Amino acid sequence: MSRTLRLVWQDRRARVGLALVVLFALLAAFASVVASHDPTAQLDLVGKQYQPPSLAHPFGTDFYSRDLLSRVLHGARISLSIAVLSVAVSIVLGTAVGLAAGLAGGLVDQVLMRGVDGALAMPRLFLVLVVVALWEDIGVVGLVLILGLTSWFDTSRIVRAEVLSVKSRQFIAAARAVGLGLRGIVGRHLLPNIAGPIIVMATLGIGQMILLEAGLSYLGVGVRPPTPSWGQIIADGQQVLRTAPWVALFPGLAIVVTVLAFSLLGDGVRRALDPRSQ
Amino acid sequence: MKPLLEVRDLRTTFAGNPATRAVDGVNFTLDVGETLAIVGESGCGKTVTALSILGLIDEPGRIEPESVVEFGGVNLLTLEARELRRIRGAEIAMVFQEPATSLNPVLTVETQITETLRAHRTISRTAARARATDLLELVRIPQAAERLGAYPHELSGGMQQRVMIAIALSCEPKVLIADEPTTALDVTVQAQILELLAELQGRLGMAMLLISHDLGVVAGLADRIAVMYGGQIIEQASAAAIFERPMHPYTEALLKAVPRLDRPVTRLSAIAGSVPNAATWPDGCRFHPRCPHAWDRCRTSHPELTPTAAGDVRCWLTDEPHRRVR
Amino acid sequence: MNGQPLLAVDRLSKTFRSGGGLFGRARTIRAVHEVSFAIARGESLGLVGESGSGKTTLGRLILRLLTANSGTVHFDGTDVLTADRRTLRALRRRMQIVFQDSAGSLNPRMTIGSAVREPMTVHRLARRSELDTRVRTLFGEVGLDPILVDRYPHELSGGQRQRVGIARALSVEPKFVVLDEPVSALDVSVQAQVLNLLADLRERRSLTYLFIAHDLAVVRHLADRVAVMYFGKLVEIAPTPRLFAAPTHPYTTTLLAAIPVPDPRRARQRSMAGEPVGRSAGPDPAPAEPQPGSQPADACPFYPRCPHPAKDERCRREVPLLREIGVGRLVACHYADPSAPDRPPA
Amino acid sequence: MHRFVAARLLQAVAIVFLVGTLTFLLLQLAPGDPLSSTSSSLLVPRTVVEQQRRAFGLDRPILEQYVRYLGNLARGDFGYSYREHRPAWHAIRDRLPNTLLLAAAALVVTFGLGIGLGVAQGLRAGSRVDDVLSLVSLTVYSTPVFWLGIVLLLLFGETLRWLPVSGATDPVVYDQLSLLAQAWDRIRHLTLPAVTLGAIGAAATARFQRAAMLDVIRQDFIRTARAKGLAERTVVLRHALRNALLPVITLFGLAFPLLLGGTVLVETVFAWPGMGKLTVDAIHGRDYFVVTGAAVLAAVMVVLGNLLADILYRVLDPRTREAA
Amino acid sequence: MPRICAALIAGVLATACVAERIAPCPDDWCGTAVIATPAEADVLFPPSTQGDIGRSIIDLVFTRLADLGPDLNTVDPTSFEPRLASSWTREDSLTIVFSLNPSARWHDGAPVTAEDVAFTYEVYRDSLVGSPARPRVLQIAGVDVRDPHTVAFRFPRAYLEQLFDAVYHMWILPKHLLGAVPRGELVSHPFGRNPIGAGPYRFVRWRAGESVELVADSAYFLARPGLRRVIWRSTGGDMSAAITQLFSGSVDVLTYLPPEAVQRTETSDEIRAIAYQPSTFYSYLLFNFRDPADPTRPHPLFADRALRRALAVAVDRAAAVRAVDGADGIVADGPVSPAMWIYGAEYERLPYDAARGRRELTQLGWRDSDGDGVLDRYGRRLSFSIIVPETSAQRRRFAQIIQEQFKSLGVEMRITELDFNTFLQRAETGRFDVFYGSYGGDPSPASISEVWTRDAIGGFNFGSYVNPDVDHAVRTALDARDIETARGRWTDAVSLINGDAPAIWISCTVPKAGVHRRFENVSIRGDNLTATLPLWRVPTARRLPRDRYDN
Repeated sequence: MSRTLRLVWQDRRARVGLALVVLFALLAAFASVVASHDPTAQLDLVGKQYQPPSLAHPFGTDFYSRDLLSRVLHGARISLSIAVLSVAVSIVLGTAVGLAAGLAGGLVDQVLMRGVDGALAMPRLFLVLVVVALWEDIGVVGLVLILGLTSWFDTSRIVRAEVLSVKSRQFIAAARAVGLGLRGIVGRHLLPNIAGPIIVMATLGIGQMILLEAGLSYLGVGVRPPTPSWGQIIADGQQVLRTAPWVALFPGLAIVVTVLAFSLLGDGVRRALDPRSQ
Repeated sequence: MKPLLEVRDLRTTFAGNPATRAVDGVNFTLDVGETLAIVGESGCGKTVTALSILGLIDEPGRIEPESVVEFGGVNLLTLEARELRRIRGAEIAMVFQEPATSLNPVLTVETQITETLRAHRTISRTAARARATDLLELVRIPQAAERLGAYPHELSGGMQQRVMIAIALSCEPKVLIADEPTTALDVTVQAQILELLAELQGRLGMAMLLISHDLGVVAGLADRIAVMYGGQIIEQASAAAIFERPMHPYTEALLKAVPRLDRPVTRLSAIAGSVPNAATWPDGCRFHPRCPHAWDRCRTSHPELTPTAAGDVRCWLTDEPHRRVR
Repeated sequence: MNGQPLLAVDRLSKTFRSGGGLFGRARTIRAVHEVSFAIARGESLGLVGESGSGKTTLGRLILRLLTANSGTVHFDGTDVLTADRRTLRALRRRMQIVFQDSAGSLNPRMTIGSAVREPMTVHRLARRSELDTRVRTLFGEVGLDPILVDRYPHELSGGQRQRVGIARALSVEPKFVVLDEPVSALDVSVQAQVLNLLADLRERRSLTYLFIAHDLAVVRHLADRVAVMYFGKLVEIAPTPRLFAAPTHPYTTTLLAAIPVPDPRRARQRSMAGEPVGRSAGPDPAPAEPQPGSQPADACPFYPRCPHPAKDERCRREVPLLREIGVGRLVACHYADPSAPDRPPA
Repeated sequence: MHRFVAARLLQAVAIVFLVGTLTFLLLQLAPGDPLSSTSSSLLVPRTVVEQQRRAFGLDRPILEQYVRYLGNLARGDFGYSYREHRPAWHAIRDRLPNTLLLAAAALVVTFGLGIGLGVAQGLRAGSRVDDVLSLVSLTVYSTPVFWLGIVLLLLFGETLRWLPVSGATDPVVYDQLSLLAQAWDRIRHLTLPAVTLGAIGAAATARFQRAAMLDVIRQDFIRTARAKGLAERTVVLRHALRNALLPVITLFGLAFPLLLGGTVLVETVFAWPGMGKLTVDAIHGRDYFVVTGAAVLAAVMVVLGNLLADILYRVLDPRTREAA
Repeated sequence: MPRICAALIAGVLATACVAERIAPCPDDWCGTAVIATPAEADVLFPPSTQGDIGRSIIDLVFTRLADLGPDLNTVDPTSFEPRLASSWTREDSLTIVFSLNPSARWHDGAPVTAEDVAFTYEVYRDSLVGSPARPRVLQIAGVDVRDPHTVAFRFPRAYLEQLFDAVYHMWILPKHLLGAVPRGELVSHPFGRNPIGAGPYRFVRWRAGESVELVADSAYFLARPGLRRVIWRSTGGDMSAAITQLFSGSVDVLTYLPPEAVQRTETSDEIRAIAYQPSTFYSYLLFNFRDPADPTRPHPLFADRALRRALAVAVDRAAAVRAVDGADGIVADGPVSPAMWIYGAEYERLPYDAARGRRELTQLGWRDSDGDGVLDRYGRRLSFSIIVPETSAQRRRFAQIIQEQFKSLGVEMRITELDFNTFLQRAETGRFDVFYGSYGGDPSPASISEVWTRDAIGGFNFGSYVNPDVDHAVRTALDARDIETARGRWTDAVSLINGDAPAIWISCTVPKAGVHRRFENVSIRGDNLTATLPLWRVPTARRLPRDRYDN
């Protein structure tokens, strides 16, 4: 693993991605310290509506005269947590199902994978939309669960493929030959060898999840206000794109840069794990 | 008479950290109708040598500018891409190690044979097809006409290699480079392919550069043998001389290490240590860490390929034969 | 040595299914078909065959790394194929395997030290404090520098990796080791080292080997008896010197004749003499997968390639069974000559 | 091949059935029903609603409703649209061609642009051009699709006024135009949504194609082709591209769900009268049968897309054809 | 390749030329209005049509017996304008007789008769049709056909708004086309997507999800409409996209302009903002009197009248309205909209006095004893949630502003934005603390009885507010026979309601539509965008190409 990390670090683009990811994570973690204002405070409803970017408000203010920089910073916290947590849910589920299908094989495999095919035949946004739009007031935890529960299908497929490929390698046969049990084989031999692709999927998945959450917010069914998520700030700014473009611009840029950072990092990890794809 | 093909001071390096000198100053000649075998273990540079002749080295590899591959009085390495392409496949053809991967999986046998013909000859589609059939028959593929429509995966390994040979022979090249042509095949098939190569070479009068790790494979085919080690030729002589009186300790040890049916079962004499890595050739003689005869001079100073009566050898023992340990 | 063989294999068969899903049609491939043989204690049996002959599958079946379709395997009197988990675990202490692909048979994410240590931990063969010493001892025994314990497989050469594989197999102190093409991926100079090592170990530890290889010349150095496999079946078994001196099955003959000799004079001589180098006009050996329907099920599998002068209609209609034609010699050919003289090796 | 297609079709039917059931159940389990509020105001008295609920059988147990729905579906009856007061199939039928048109155009952009860029990059891997294109495609890939749509809309629709930004046709003039002019009007309306929707896919495809190209270019048979003395063009087009397209065909199958998900957002941004927007509206309006119908159709499209990809793969890759 | 390019360019030029070839409009009768709407009409069958968009279309395709005047007065008979009925007389206190205009024709050429009116009444009152207007239509005892052009409406009791109820709720339907259709199938009959009416505009086509097109009926029996064509164009729910289209000139009318866009019209040469006059809407924060967890028990907070009043006076509604609705914003002062004829009467109102609210809260025992910024009493925090429909940008904005205002008071109001259906369902089942409602469309004060009385529980009285005095006042107001008595009773009722503070009334700001400046004679009536649209016209000099298209 340390070799992989070193290779990731040697990759210029991955390094940029990693640096940005760390930066955003830090900003999110210390949002309340970095941000000059309470993200929900309406500073002056009459006098400070839609202030363009200035020294006092580098990202400007919104309809409610709230400081957008503070909102974007706190939004990072919400958006990143939702993305990271829901990806965690989906990775755990996808890995579990993929392992089960790949290891069990036969009927179990067939049934699980046809089920996954079915779920994949449904556009993910559509699936999430049905659930999120219809259930009232699901809250952030609910959103995380729903996003996670509807996005593990790809993961399970890839994990299954990886399991099948690793399973057929000789060191697994060697481990069986020395009398290692199933748990030992999975824990010591299988998982460490499929960890790479899973990490890549997780990294890239976080970016995609941020995009998905933004899309949901755009359709009006993501995180509910006044909690500031990036998608939700954009949806707010959507109304005034022409007159106050900065409201939607900065969270939009934040999304692009963050997702880009995760993609760069994910690609870097992928390259590090598979030197052929240089 | 000038040799048909002459390789002088060939050096091919691969960029990287650290950079590797896969081929490091190789010289040899190939005469009309002659078979020269290059023998060596993995990583000795024999395949890179073969590829360098036709400039088939991909990034990050690079053939050093002072290298010369002279064919028909022209240095191939300085030719323009278009001119070089006229040589490739037509004057000098190649057969590779893995027929399964060296044939394009999505094209039929016919396409893969005729495209070579059509690239070098002005020939109609039907004539090319007829010629392709002839070629398949030449390499002894049964029901040749029917096999034209087959895809590589529908053929066995031996058949695939025959198709490769047919492709290589399609323009009646003057030189055939066969890079480990039988390594991926079973022994019985290997025997057939070797016999086929020998027969075709005789019939078509072409020169052959045969590359192999297996001394047994080249024994029956080669007129001369060059043994490579560490990116260099360390011994070069007629086939008979190499097998009967190997001069270089490596050649000698290699011959002893091969299990043979024609000798009584004895303990094999192994060469200590392992094959060196192109990124870190040892100083001095590249064989010295594994050589039973090595002394100080071998560790510090690099021997040159020196002509002797029986052949060329790259070893300090030619200077100080008394150092040979008995 | 008591009279009972250490390993007895009886009518072992394995069929692979490929393709087909919930709705698709599966194809079956007979990899191993009714194979029977036995290995005595301390004996080394060579198993030779070309790619696709089923020799590797056979090795895995014996260790129950694959599940057999039918037949039995008895190891030291214990039925391997029906053993429960505990018994199987105990068996795996006594039967081990060394693989061909030394790179693939080592977990790339594990140091070679832990790879050798793992079997001992699994079988609780040593106390934690003793483990390191034992790993070092094993390293020494197989000729590895103990400095290498913390290296990863990709940092080693092929020969070193194969030594790790051997050390791992030996770590549980087995009686019987399946050597599945242990040297075919190695360079000639290194191949000799490993072959010598295997011979030394066999002597030192009184091991029993099943030595699987495609190269007859290599087998000759390590096997007391040789079994030849073709198309999932055994076609000939004979003591090593006799097999090489006087092969009886036409396939064995072909195989022997095809081995290149590193001697220019002899090589030329042989092909001039018109020995059966395999008819170059003849078809290649059958591909790894039998083509369904390409061959009648009741024919001799070698029939299409057989150079035997006596081959006739019978070979096409009747599968020859393995029959004894001399002391310790069995052959599956209708026309093998039982009276062939047992010449001493040349 | 026939057997293969038949087996896959059977599988497809099972998948579609699964999707239909899942959607039906999700909708049934969600709070509210189509009649609890078919309006945007509070004008319908509850007694009236209760009566209609009975009339539509919405007061029956879920299982009964489900069985009835399946029965209807088997007869090609998609149920009733409570919002449009007509058969749900009619509501879908009116939008389906628009979505198919948009999806097809987006597919052209996705694969045309994506493959072109990917091949170009793959051949110049590591060059400056490759680096820049990689970064651009990665950035596009990281952009929310609706955001990209808005940016394009503001730029080409409002600032430059080159292209219309809403709808599939110009309702003012469309019916007065000649056939050719109608086609032109449609193309103009199609451009922005298709480019928006296709750009993301093109970015993904380019990345994939680049990797596939790099993979193929390293293969032994490319070296063989060069050793034969073939022109570089032949090597790239006949030998490299034909093989490098194979993995991308798999992407073709995977592109459908992504594309249909994207249509939901893109159709909203550009008011494209297609299934995506219909679905969003139907979800909000609890128009159950339209949602379920749309899900079933989406699934049909996805499985057909996959099937098409598989067949294409089999046609282009002789190795996957069944041994004769 | 170049050849293909050339062909392509030629094709493009050719088509461009075709696209610009415009047929002259006959009789110099020109004008096309393209109306941008966020959503689509549901169905164009008047008894079932519910959304504003559908209603704006059917109001042009169909027509009523008579219509309200521009002030939307529902009680003054002189302010009503004739439509299908050319005149009407009050036979007695329970009967009104209408004479139909003999030249009125359906768009298929058939004459409009008294039979159609009677048929329409039967359809509207039929429970199988389930028209939202049914409760109002049930106020009518019966409709009698006197002769082909005379029809009499009978009422069970005498009251002021008989004429209003007789004409306003029903658009007359063609019996000769629909008479044979079973009632239960009327709603889903294809007529609903291909309507034939007797209004000023004929239905041309409906492109699903995209547009609805109407063309002026040149044979319309009243004054010829000013515009040749009206097209509704669905722009999707994305307001900024719609605004973009309005200002870029691809549409002429946008049904609602947010204040930011209103501001922009001031500098625009092409677009102006036109107000819906008078406004028929008001919005309010409704308190639940029942515990959402157990509806048999009173609400732990809002059952307390003093607390409700304290909260009501503490909200700076003026500031909120200014922020959300702009400088033209109007603060609602009770359960009345400006369109109601009782609006602005002398009813009591609660003033804004944050200090007083704060003081009263303290007097009630609410203090921040744990220092968390939220007041508490007996261990219960003054904290509650409000449900808001996510579809309403305006209500979402108000909610967030009021949330901040409450916060500074030590009151925690959590906002729960809900999908509209869920929102409504929560309201109907009483599962909320505070409900952000909006009421409107009906210009009659009779609507008060539908929300604020005991009888309205189970209807729109979601908060279960009951005051017998209010019920009594409303009843007497509905039964009043003269305007002054009615005004007095309604004023009493509103004062009582305001005093109880069952809700905090927020805004009844006049909404504005964006309209292209080339249209003349433009006005928009508060209850319907298109009520006055037949009067709009485009002066010759300002015609755009699209105005000249013939149909």
